[in-house]
Amino acid sequence: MELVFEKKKDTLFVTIKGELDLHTADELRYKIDLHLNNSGSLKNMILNLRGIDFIDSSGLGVILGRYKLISKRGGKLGAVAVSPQVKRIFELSGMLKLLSIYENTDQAEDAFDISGF
Amino acid sequence: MELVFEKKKDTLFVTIKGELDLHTADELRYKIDLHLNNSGSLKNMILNLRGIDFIDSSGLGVILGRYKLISKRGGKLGAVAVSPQVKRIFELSGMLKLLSIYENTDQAEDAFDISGF
Amino acid sequence: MTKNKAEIKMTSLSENIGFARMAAATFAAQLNFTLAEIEEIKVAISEAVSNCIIHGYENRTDGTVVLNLLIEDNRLIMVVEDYGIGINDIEEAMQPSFTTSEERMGLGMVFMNSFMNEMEIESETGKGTKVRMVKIPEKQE
Amino acid sequence: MTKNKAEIKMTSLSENIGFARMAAATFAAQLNFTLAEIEEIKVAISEAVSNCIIHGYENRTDGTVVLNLLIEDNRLIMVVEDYGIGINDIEEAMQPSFTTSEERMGLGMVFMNSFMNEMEIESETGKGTKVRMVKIPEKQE
Ligand SMILES: Nc1ncnc2c1ncn2[C@@H]1O[C@H](COP(=O)(O)OP(=O)(O)O)[C@@H](O)[C@H]1O
Ligand SMILES: Nc1ncnc2c1ncn2[C@@H]1O[C@H](COP(=O)(O)OP(=O)(O)O)[C@@H](O)[C@H]1O
Repeated sequence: MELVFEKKKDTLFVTIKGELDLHTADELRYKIDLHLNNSGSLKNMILNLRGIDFIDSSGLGVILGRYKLISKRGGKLGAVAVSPQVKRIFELSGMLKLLSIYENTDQAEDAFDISGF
Repeated sequence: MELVFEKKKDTLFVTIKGELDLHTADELRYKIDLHLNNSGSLKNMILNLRGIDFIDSSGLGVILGRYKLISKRGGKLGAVAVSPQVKRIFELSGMLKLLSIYENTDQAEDAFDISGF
Repeated sequence: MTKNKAEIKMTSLSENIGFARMAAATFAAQLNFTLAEIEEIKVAISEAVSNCIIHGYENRTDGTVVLNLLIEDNRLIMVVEDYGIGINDIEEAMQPSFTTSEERMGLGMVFMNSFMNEMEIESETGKGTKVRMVKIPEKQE
Repeated sequence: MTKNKAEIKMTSLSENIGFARMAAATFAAQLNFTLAEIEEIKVAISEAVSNCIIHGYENRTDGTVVLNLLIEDNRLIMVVEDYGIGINDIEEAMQPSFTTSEERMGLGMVFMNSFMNEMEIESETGKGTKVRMVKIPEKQE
């Protein structure tokens, strides 16, 4: 799994590449939380999932957990480039109601009001 | 494994895609021989190996066998788009001395004197 | 392809979840599954093997997870087994969102059930757990 | 990754050669192998499993091929075993271009030997054959 983090205004961008399962879940949880904890001003999170080859309930658990942290800060969660596979997993789990899905980063930035940063 | 055959003058072009091992060897042997047997005028053969994901000694055996058939007709064998992996297998087996390797189809056609057909 | 069988015994390490997934997907590719169906198989195997490791062996890394793959009559049969703590109440465990781990969501069994044509569990407390799943290609050859 | 183990028992069908290759490559990927080294591992496994099927079981499809994969001390140890006809004279069988099949080239053992750091064969006539191979990543972590 490869992770790239980027901050724009009050939003944390996380680009995830690789397979998201029990084996990689801890690392993802730890690294996102590190960013959230280090910066109390971060409210929202946008996940770029273009590079996700696989996700199961362990990976989903990490995303749901982060959603809860962000909700507590009054923020919202977005996801970009969600494949049909991942979307189905989101659907079955009810995650689809908790996050907004965008075609591309530009659309997400518009929706999160951080374009141009 | 996917095979595409094409005749140009006295040369049979074979484009091979996929994995070439014991499981696919019989099919490759059978289908090449069908073309060679159906057309006595075919003398040379050029293998396009760009799509080869894997080859082992069973796959190599088929190529060597076809080389022998073609040599009997006074023809020669060429190979296009040989990856470093495949080249190493050719080298270790001595096949490299039996065939000529070309960067691309154009070069092979020039060498086999069939350009423009 | 009439009949084929592979049995994989592996250490209860999380590294092997991806290995099990790839093995199941490669074996399954002998049948006429679509890419989407192969993805479903990968999720089901991932959930089953993860459960053996997290729940069955409570994250101990000295256990053995057994994955049996069988192709018969154009069906893929997958059996995932551990010799761990077992499940007390299988019906309860199968309930969506039931979990005994605080950080988990209780979705593993839901995914296995949704993605497979058949799924059944056998378990004995203190002996271990066996999940049997069947997947049939939707497009018949 | 200190220690990990997987044992795969499969039917002696040529479909399973690709399966064994993929399984070995996926398991090996836990070590720091280069892509070229992974390709070498695939060739070695392909040759060993093919030999079990063609020679050990003389193409019978009711045999079992066992592939043992072990990671220990940053080394990959692979053992491929059949319970087929066995080899009378191992030294002879190891000779480049020695083969007992007319259409074959006797290169399988050459490739295994060239691509692995260690390779050894045990065999008993009528009992079966066991090939043990070791591959060490060239770039140490
Ligand atoms: N192999 C197993 N061994 C022991 N208990 C298990 C096993 N698989 C599942 N369980 C039990 O069933 C519960 C539900 O499993 P599951 O639906 O996969 O959700 P989760 O893994 O998120 O808890 C688990 O929390 C656990 O108590
Ligand atoms: N698993 C095996 N069981 C029985 N005989 C074997 C086995 N592996 C190899 N041999 C013998 O060793 C010979 C050389 O093997 P190899 O170098 O792989 O070449 P090839 O497979 O082309 O014959 C084979 O022809 C066969 O006689």
